[in-house]
Amino acid sequence: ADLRIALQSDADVLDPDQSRTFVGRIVYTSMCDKLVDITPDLEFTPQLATEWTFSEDGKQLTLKLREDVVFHDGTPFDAEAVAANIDRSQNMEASRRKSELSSIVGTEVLGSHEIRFDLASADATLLAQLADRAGMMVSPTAAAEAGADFGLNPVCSGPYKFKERVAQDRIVLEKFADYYNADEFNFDTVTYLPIPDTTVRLANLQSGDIDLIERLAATDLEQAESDAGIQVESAVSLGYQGITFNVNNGEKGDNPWGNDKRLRQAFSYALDRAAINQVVFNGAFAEGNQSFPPNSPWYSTDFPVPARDIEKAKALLAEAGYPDGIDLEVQVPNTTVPLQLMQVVQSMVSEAGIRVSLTSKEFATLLADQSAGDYTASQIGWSGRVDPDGNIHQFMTTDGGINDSKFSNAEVDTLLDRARTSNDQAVRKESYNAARAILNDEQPIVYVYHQTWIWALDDAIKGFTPYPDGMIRLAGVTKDEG
Amino acid sequence: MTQDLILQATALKKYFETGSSFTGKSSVRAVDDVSLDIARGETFAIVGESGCGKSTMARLLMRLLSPTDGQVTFDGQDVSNLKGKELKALRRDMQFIFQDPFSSLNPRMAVGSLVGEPLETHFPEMSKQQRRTKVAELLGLVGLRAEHAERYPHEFSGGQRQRIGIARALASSPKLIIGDEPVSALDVSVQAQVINLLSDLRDDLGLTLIVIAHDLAVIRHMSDRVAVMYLGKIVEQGPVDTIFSQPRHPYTRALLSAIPVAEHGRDRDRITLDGDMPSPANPPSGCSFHTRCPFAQDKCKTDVPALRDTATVAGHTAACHFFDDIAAAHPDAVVADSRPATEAAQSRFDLYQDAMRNGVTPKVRQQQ
Amino acid sequence: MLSFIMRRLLIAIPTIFLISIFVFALQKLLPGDPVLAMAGEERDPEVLEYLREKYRLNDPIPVQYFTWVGNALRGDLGISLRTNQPVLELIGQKLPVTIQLATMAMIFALVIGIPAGILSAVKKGSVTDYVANVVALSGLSIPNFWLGIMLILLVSVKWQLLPASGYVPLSEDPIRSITVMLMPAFVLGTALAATLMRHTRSAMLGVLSSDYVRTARAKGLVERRVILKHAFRNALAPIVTLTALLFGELIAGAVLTEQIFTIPGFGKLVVDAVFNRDYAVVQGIVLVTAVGFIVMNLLADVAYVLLNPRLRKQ
Amino acid sequence: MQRLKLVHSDSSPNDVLLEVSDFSLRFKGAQKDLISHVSFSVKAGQTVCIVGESGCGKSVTSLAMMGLLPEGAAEIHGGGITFDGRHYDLKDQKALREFRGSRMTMIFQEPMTSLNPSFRIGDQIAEAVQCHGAHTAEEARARALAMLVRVGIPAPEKRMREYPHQLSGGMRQRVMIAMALVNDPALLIADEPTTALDVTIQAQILDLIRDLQAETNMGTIMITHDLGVVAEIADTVAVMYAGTVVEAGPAEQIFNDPQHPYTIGLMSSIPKLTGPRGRLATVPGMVPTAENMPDGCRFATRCPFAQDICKTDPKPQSFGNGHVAACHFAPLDTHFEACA
Amino acid sequence: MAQPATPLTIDAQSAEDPVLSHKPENRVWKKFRHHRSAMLGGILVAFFILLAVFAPLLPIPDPLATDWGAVRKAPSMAHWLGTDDLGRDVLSRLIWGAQASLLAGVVSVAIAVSLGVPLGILAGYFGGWTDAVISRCTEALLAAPFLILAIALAAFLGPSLTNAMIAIGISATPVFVRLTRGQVLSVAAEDYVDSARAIGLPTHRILSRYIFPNVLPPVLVQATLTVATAIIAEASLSFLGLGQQPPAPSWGSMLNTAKNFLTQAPWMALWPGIAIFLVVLGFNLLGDGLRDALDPREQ
Ligand SMILES: Nc1ncnc2c1ncn2[C@@H]1O[C@H](COP(=O)(O)OP(=O)(O)OP(=O)(O)O)[C@@H](O)[C@H]1O
Ligand SMILES: Nc1ncnc2c1ncn2[C@@H]1O[C@H](COP(=O)(O)OP(=O)(O)OP(=O)(O)O)[C@@H](O)[C@H]1O
Ligand SMILES: [Mg+2]
Ligand SMILES: [Mg+2]
Ligand code: NI
Repeated sequence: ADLRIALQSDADVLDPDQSRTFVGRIVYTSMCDKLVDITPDLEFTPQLATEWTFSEDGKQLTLKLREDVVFHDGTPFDAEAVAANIDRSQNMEASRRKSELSSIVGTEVLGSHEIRFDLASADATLLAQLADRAGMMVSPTAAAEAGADFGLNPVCSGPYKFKERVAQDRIVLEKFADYYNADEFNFDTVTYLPIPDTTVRLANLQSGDIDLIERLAATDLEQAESDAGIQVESAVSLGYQGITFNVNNGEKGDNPWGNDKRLRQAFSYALDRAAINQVVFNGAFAEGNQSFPPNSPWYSTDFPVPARDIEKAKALLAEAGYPDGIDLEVQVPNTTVPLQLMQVVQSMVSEAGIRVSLTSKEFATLLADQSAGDYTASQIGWSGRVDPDGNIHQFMTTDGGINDSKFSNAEVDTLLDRARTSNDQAVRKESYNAARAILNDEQPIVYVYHQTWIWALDDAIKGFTPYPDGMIRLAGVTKDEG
Repeated sequence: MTQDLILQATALKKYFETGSSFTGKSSVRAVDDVSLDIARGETFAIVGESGCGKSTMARLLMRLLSPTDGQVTFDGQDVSNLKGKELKALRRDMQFIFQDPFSSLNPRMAVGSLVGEPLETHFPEMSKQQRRTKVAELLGLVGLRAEHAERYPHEFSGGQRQRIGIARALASSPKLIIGDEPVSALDVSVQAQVINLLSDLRDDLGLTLIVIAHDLAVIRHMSDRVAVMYLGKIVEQGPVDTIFSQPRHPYTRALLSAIPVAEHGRDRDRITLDGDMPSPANPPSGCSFHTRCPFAQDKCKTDVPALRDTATVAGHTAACHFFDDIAAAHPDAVVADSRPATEAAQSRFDLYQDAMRNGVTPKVRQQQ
Repeated sequence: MLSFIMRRLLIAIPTIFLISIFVFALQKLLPGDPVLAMAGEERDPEVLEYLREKYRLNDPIPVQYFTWVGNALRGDLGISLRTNQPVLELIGQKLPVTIQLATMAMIFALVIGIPAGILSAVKKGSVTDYVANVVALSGLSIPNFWLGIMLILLVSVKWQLLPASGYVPLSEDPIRSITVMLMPAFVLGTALAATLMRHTRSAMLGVLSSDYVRTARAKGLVERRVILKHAFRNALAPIVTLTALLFGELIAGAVLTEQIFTIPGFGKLVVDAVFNRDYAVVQGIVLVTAVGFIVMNLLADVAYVLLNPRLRKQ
Repeated sequence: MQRLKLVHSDSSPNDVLLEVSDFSLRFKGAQKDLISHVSFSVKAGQTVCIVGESGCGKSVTSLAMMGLLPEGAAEIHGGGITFDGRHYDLKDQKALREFRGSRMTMIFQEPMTSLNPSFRIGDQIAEAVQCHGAHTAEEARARALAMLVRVGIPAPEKRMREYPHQLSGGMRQRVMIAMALVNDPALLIADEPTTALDVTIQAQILDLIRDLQAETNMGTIMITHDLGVVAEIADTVAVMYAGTVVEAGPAEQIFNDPQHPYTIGLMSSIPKLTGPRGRLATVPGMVPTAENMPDGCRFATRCPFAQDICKTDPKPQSFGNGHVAACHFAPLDTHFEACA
Repeated sequence: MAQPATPLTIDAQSAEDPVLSHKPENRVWKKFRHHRSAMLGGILVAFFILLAVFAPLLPIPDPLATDWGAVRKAPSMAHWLGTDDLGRDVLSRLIWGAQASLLAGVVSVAIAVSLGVPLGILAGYFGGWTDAVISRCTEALLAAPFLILAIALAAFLGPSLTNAMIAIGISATPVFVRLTRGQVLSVAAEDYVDSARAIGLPTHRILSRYIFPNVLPPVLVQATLTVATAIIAEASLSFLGLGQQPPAPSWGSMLNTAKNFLTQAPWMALWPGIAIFLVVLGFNLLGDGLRDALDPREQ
């Protein structure tokens, strides 16, 4: 049987080392196994590695590998293959995984199915990276042969192997008979189709052309739930959406909003996050004020989602010298949800005297302007990572790669670095909480909400489990025929 | 000729390419080596078989077509490379009356603007009101009414459209008008009015006229000299009376003999031309008329006759190898004298003329 | 005629050059960094630099252009920055789809638009005329997405008559391929039909009052023949112009419709390519659409000459 | 109002081909009738010539007979036609289509615009044959070709493949003639068919029409300004002025015994082929437009004999053999005398 | 030949006609005024123009006022045409949006016509190199994706409604060029153009008085149709940062937003759709009227 899955957009290149899109990861989930996987509760669980142990100082990670695994091209999976993969991720020119694995300084094959990674320093994020694209194992023979063109015909070791791809039309995977756990996978083929329009995605599901769709629009929830032939599953995502202020990024960072944190605080107070969630997302998403969603173990309960406080916002504005209000230009990606969101925000903050003007830009322009510092405030978000570090370190540390607000605070830098290098959960948690205290005061990013992944499935599909990472895992998923 | 020449054409040729790339190219020799000298103030007529190239000739003279070969000079100037101001002056001084009155009038312009347009172009100093008056006057000249100025070409009859064309040509006060069948669609009374008008203009202002016409009576009335064309060439040329009384070329004879006369029950000695009419795409060798000429001889099939002087009067030329022999053999006039009208008719014509001149004298008291 | 066509095809070469320069320059002027768009959320500086090198984005713009031209002349249109697929292959995949969609839409448009236009011209001022005009104009004002989604909801979801999506190549399963394309072609066709209808009507009105139509009637021809043969043929010029242009536009892609019916045509490809600053893909598609427009315009020009014998002397 | 009827006294109603009775017409928006109460009839084998002032309504009348006036432009009242013994309402397009193009054909005045610019002339003529059934495409072309030969088009086979713009004015006119004659019509309406033709071809065309009349007993309505042509072929003549028939009768009587002042004026304007070439006589003044049409005799505004009584409709007076004239004073010589 | 010509003066019978003293009534205008559908179209267009102009004076809610409690509510007494996804009054947004949409529609068409028609006339009339250059440039413009053009313009001219209109206008120009050119080719072959040359009309007069009026009908049709396309295109441009920026309303962007709520809130798409339809209908009827009025053969 064929399982047809509608994705919101088309995946990019299908090479785990080169790819960068979210939908690409959805495809890999069925095609490329990783060293470790996660549970719906974000615990690590074995996939290609059956066991892993960190050395005392956290500078060595030893993995034991499954022995019954072959790649789709028949190449056996072993420690050498892992070593080759790490090498590829780190050294292939086109690799986008370099920074993710930067802590690994060497690999040591300990046995045919045992390998050790030597780290420069303790790296708490490493397992999370290995649970994602950096941990996906591709066939070393195929990779060597294809080089940078590997993505045209990817060869991994997952339950499904690549069959064909028509750009913007479909990606077809077919069942890999030699998969070690083949019995768990019940479809002969899996077809991923990009259907960008949410209404159309749902309509396709309703008409029976599609079995499963991802990212059902929150506003379509009611309709989907009322359809007897459709079931809905959801999970709060790991990411966030918010408004990034230009604090110190180039000339434009030198503006009242970048210079005076009170304005940014006022902005945050002026928001009614619950109302936003209600209006734009039918209440289906999660309100937020931190880089982690409130249901995350890393969420700092010291700073709960604030209630709206117009008076306080006004007071802060007045204190900052703007008793009559102040203008703010915000750039927004030109898609429906951000525009909707920002219009609501615009209307809300105007009550506090903040006059927002919106400039919608197509994403490439927005991104370029943002990284060049050519903006005052920008509505942007982050898709989220399993490890908390991924949601905060690169944004808030002085040298963070994606720190577009160019926020810089030595204490925050220290705290976040510490959290990154410690394998002690308690230490990490404490560091994040301490950083939050500062960031909550500074507000370089005003967090607004956390998306909820919503899947809608044909009633005949059974056994689907929602994951907070938004992936579609097909183990145990079946479809009633007839 | 030592006359004051206004227009001169030398060895004009116009070949049209016809046929598509599939059927192979061929060319129509619409005008084939024609030379003309038109004196200032004269009226020159061109007659000839339909399709012999008269309109093409006229368009060449007007520079509406560019000749394949040969040149046209107007007032001593070669018209082919005139530009800008000089071209505009040429367009003012030389006007054209189109053969097809309807297709040559812009369907989207009211007659007032159509006729006013040359005024606007050539006399920009005229005020709007002056122009309107002038347009009304011009329309009146050709027997149309001032209120016709607001109507559009499709609302007119064929003859009326033709008159619009005439008014339009007169508007810029040209020195030379080329009329391609300018009065063919007019009834005889209006035709008479236009002919009178043109001859007045000629007498008063020295207007030069080139007319193409099929109605030979009209030609006789209007023109000083006539050229007879056949298959792209001039075959005979001369003063109008001479041509009518002493035609030399056999084609001219045939033409004159075919004129219908407006007299009831009159028989005519029509010279009928037999044989297939040749096509200008494929003109016969030698004398192009030989295929239909009742007097043709072997020589005619091979040698092209040149225009040469006849013995009648100066300036009468014909292109036939044997015109002297033919004239000698057929001395009688081709155009028959008019018969007098019947008595009843004539008395009424006289009465009408008289009434026009002197008003009427009722014979008896009118009864109610 | 043949030489005319040959000459035009020769001019097409510099034209395509011109267009490629134009589009190339335009793309380079666009704000937004292609590398940034491609690097993914992480924006690893090393990756950025690598990509810049790889796609020669650090070269001066003229050098970039000539590199591209050089490769293009050798039949290499580059690879998609986004999917690493060769552009030529992408085009090869999309072109048949696009042409099929365009053709079907055009057929719909012609079949609906022209008869409606003729009818409303012939019956000018009648109820038929009004109804035809109102329908045509609503066809034009109804956004494609609305019509498309409504059709899907009705025809596919409610009545389950036609599949909502799922393009199948013509070569694989012609019947299914055409069935799947019916709705999108119809949606695209309606707007075009409206345009054609209005133009047909106007042109026919101009011709119907002409003398030669009167002559045709005088011959005793049945009215249908008078209208279809004598009048229509002379009214064709603007219709031909538009058909050619509209077909060209269809080849350039119909984003919304393709998106709604998930048809893998040029429209979606080019939009994604532009948004991702996938230069090679944009250039490649522009090249194809340019050829499309040139050919269509050439056909239109040939048609003018065929339709109007008076133009043949040139 | 005047009802001028033009029928030969010896005519039996049976061989009357076309009868127009009391036909009036006005253009939309006009106050007065442009064509007023026109009646005439044509017999099989007979030629009726209509002459008259340019713009007096000859073409409009003949177009109306064929039902070819632009739709909605004019309103027709009164009358109708009887053709082939059947009465037709001129507003009934469908009925008129029965005989149009086959039994009754027309040569239009404007040969350039009346030919379809985008079809070869051979096809245009052949189509006229073919659309009336009974002929294959081959036969139709053969007939078309034969007709082109008969109208004297040189190299007819080649010309068949040409487009109207490639022909000279006279050739286009002959194409129109061929198109009208190719179906052996019972009635031919020819609107100035020979204006663009030289006299030799004109003679040939007139012969052709005469031949066809002899062969098929075709009736002909000929509109022309060339009174020479009228003299040559007309059986009867109708003189029109400003939308009315002012005089009608056998050709001989019209030429030799003209009664209406307009006819007389017209005849005196004819340029002569021989004799002195003086200034031409004219009918001075202009035709009134439909809006300013006088009551009574429409010629009164230009008539040198006009009197008060002319403000009333003149009764048609008969002069034998169907010769009638609508003038209060006909015959003129009984009412007026020349000045001494 | 250099001597000045004097106007011909021959007294004619009719110079003193009364017709001369009264100014001829403009027939086109008269016909236009009496044209049923033109008047209907005029009323429609005028209605929307008045709406656009007087929007600030009308007793309607603030088009920007959001109401979190009344999100996507169906038409009711409180909100005649319902509310949108942010609880704004659709009627009010429709009225306030008229201005941007009408401007986008009319001005961009005006730009396209005033660029395209002259170019088309030049290309068609002069042929040769002029034609080659203009036609090739047209092809270049046609082949360049609208999106790129628009983004580039947005970046260089800056975001404003005017620039959106320029972008739409430019991208709509090629159609007018092609359409005009095609028409000119056949018109220029007409006899009356020769007659104009014979009269000595300067080329620009021939172009403006002989060619232009005779190529107008298809241009009129296309222009009135393009109004619809332009109104809708404005929305896609506002998404690119050109044109009307949210939350300011325009019909196109209202439609665009409505796209996501077609099933839950169909009225959000319905009203702007109807408004666009009516405006386009209005313009088309006007165009028909103008066409008929300009065609002397039309009764
Ligand atoms: N569409 C129209 N609208 C108004 N008046 C018209 C229209 N068509 C023709 N006329 C007028 O009707 C009158 C009769 O025209 P018609 O063509 O019948 O004249 P005609 O007798 O054939 O003249 P001619 O010998 O010049 O061809 C003319 O005065 C003309 O101006
Ligand atoms: N555009 C053209 N293309 C091809 N042949 C043409 C063209 N124009 C005229 N001809 C041909 O040139 C010849 C002369 O045509 P022209 O119009 O000059 O004749 P004409 O003497 O004016 O005849 P008429 O008295 O019938 O008007 C004809 O054989 C005609 O077919
Ligand atoms: Mg001619
Ligand atoms: Mg007439
Ligand atoms: Ni009466």
